[in-house]
Amino acid sequence: MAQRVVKPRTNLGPGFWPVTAFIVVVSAIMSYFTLTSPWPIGLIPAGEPAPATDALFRFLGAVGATIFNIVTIYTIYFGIVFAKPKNALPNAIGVQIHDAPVLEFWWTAIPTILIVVLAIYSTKIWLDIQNTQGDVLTVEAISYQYGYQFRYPQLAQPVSGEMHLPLNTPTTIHVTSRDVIHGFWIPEMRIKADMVPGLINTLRVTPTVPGRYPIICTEFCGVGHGSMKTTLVVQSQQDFSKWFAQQGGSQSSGGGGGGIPLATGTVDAGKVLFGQKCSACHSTGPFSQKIVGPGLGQIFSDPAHAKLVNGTDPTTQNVANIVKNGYQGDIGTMPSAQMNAISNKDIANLVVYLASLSKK
Amino acid sequence: MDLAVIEKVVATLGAIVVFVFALIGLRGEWPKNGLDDIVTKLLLGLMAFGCLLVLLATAGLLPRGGA
Amino acid sequence: MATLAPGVKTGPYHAVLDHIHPEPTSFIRKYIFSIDHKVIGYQYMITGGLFFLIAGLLAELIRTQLLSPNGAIVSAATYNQIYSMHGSAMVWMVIIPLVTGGFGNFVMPLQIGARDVAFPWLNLAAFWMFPVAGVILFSSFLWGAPDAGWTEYPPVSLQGPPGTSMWCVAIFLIGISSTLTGINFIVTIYKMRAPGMTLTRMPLFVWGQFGTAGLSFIATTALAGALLALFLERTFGVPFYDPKHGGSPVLWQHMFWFYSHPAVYIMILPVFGIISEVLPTFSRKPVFGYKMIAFSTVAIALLGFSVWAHHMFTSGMVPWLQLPFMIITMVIAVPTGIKIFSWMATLWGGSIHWTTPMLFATGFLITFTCGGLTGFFLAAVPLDYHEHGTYFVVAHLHYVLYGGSVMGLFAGIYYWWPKMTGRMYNEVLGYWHFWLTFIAFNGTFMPMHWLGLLGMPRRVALYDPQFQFWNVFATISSYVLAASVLIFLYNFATSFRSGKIAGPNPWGARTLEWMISSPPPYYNYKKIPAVLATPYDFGNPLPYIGLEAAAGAEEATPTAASHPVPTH
Amino acid sequence: MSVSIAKQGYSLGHGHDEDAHEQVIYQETRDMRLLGFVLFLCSDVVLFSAFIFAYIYLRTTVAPSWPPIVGGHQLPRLDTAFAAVNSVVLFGSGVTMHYALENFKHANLRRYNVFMGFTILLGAMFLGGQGYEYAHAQIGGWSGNIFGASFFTLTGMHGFHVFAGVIYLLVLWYQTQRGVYTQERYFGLTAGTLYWHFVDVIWVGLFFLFYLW
Repeated sequence: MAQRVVKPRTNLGPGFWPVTAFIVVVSAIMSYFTLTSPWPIGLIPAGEPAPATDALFRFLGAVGATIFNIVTIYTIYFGIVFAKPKNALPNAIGVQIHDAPVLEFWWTAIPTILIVVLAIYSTKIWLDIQNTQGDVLTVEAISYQYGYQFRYPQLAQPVSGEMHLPLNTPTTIHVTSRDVIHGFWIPEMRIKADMVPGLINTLRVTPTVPGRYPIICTEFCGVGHGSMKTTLVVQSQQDFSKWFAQQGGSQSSGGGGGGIPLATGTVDAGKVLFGQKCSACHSTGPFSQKIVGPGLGQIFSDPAHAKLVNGTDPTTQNVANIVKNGYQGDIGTMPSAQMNAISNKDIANLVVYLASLSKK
Repeated sequence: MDLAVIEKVVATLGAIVVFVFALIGLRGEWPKNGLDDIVTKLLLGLMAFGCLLVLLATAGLLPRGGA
Repeated sequence: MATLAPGVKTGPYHAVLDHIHPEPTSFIRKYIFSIDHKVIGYQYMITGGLFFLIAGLLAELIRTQLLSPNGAIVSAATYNQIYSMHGSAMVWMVIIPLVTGGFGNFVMPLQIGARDVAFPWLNLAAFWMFPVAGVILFSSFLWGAPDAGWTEYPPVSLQGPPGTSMWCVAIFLIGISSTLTGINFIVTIYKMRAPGMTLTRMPLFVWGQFGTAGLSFIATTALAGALLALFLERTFGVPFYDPKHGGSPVLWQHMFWFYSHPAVYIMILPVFGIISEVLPTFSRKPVFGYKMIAFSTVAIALLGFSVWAHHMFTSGMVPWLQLPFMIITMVIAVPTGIKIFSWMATLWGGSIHWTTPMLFATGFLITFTCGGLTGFFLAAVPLDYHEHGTYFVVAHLHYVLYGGSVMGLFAGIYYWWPKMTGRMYNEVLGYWHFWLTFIAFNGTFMPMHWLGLLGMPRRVALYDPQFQFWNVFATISSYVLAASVLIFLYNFATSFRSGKIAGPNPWGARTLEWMISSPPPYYNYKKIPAVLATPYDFGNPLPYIGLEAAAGAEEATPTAASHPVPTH
Repeated sequence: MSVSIAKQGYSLGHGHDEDAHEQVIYQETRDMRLLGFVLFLCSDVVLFSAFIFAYIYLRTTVAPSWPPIVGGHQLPRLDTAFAAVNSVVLFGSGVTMHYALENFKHANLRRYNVFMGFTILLGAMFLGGQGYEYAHAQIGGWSGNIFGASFFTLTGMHGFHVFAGVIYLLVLWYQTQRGVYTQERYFGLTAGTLYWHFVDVIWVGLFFLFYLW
């Protein structure tokens, strides 16, 4: 039967180079606007590490736009220019080429190089985020169905509702949950961590722009998930101190959390409680006998450790404060009474029990 | 003498016997190359390894073996 | 056999392919409990199609709810059940069964020139687990459906309604089904190719099925383990995931994603295969870079096992572990890119017939590329810190699964419809279907990108008022999307009754299934053909010998080229 | 299966030399079924691996100490000595199964029966031993803590496989008595042997993970 074969073309087809030029121009323009856009994500960067993330987003945006243009525009162009003409025989066939090793080499090599670059760049940004300075202020964010609480050092009671942070203060936020997995997302800071029960994840931010920003739950946590959000208030040092004072804390003295009635405690109740709440991390041996935290056997009478881990004297009241507020320091992190679901009564029992250990 | 010792003795002797016969079986399988033979070789080998584990354990040669 | 070209395998298996088994006559054995791979393929497609409509309806409910920031129609509790069921059903009851059980069963044995799969009875068993699982899953609505998303993260899934346990059972069942199908397909492809069909002469759709089968029979049992543990914990309180009893929620995420990331490739590799069949057929060109496409399929399948934790960058694993997972994830873009570029090059210099399957295939090229690129944004850990758990992810996964898998499935259905039914569909309605789908799809999911970036988390029944405009926009587009599916249904309903007779090879395609009458006879091939070359050389004569071609197969297919064809 | 073979075009009484013809058919079917069976075993390995991963993950990255502390006291470790005996019993059954198959291949059925009997006996003994172990393991029960959870779930799954295996072997034994298998056609026995070896080897891993680690 009659047979028409399209001869292999020497040129790349009508208008190939103009189209290529068009792709270059369009991609250049798009890349330019992406790379120079102040807010590529559409949100202001309200603090570290947002600028780093935005830089990566700009770069990826430019690359992505270019690749997308190449694929889309060439596909459409080929589709139009190589469409079978109406008058062609029904069995007209295309150019019978199977591959072009050079071409294939390049479209394997170039993406590979691109990916190496992207991987290196992403890693660098990642390191920046990991090394964002923190620890000048340390806040503990605890979630529950459906809300957030924030614990500040030297504040006896956790703060419900809004979270306040002082301007330009490198802050470490330890996030965890009391019941199910929640999310802790500050879009304006481009930073997020899951709040996993039994696990403490750490975020580091340095707010640079005063204002009110949403804190949003991004892990499904139940019926209330959709409305689970609160506000981060970034304010000047003075305003922050004022607010902090209102919460009943002063940033100087190490007091707070006082007045836990310890008289009512009993050794036996404390012993049972210790088995349930503490023994996973603490032995009843000497300080050196660590499980996760130090052994508490001689917490009140240990010549080697004249002070408690938070530097206060080993009085029952100070021990009670540690149990109450938890501890976060170089030897580890101990969750607060809030998270351990320990009442003041329980604390009394525990302290009495520990005291009884130290006596022998 | 107490039960644990008897158990260890039994385990040791048994392990030696099984190990030897596993190796003999393995040698018989060795020249064959069907899919089933290859898999059998692998599994018999691992079984012999299991016997070694038992021996080490009963001899208390594993860090936490004794218990 | 001696006359066959070099590279032709003439094993004892092929020496005895000469007798044809009579077709069963009873209605039950013929249509209900048939062991014929084609009938089982139809059954998968019908069942999966039905579930597609149900799950699609759930999707429309989701969009309708989001018309108003305060939730337009249902309570938050109901909404959670709806979107969880939508996700679970679309992944496990629609896409996976359709790409493997449906198209795999119908097309793959035909393409390798076999008369059935290796274990037809296993095939039958595997199919019947599917509707059972589907019924269990959907009936869970009666007891309170699972409501923690298709990922069912504990501890919240431990608090979930009774339906969550039924969800475990249903997914476990469909998991077994797809494991069995995977084993069946591997043996079939490995052992039952027609004489002369070496691995490098297999149609690319078969390569896709091969990769998918490997993934599903390895990865799926891992999911079975995770589900079993979840079920035990929910039912008998056996602690694995609940931190209150010393378990770890992150453990579930590891076990779940070790399956569910490969599952993404289970859902896409066969579709890559479909695209690789449709593009050369309608460009009248050999698929460009056959070896590279086949190789990249295997590469993707292998890499797919080592990237699962990129779903968990914010879950709190050891920080440095994030880097290898990020990098391997990015590396997967290389084989994927090879495929995309090869397909573009296949279009180049072709003599393109713009039929509906071709439109869907090129549409797939564009939307899937978009999905792949947003995947890059999620793979980069620092950006994932911002995008994880937002609507950006929703947009990305729908670009991959709807713009990728489902578009490819549509291409496949239009492409093989004449082979399945022997009748043509209405091309004009096909065009309408494509253009409505393409536009409405982008209208529905494109806005979700910036919704997510601007701070709208996923899985919410309520959202902030400033997001309402784009949500309404997406919802309206989604209605158009639904309408386009109705066109598709109408088209095939009419074609089924009054479509014009297709003949064996309406497309002038060259793979084996087009060499026999449509629909194919029970035994597929009177004589098993011998294969001399890859099926895509339109310039050359058909590379099959010993084939009793059905009447009319020759006309549509090009024969010898007038001048020698450049081959590399 | 037979139908599928026929549908694949295998036909009896069709070719010229029927026996050779039929042997070819058997070979091809056997190879396919063997490959399928091995693949099935692989996916079963993955099922165990999932739980083994869970156990290792919980033990190494979640539990503050191992064995975990429940109600203030650390759980005891499991008794290795008895488990060692039990393991030897199971490994022994694996070896006897191997010799049973070998003897069947070489058509000395008396020894086949002896070995097969031993295999099943030892398998049953192992199950009994597991029962004893369950009764005496002082690790707070199945649903008490992560140690109990992973131990009882994994060994339970394994025990179930052993139980199924014993039934399977009994069926195979019965079939051989009925003369289902010949010295040329014994795929059922091959599959049974592979399955039994697989069960033993899984136990090697579990023995190490729970008793020696």
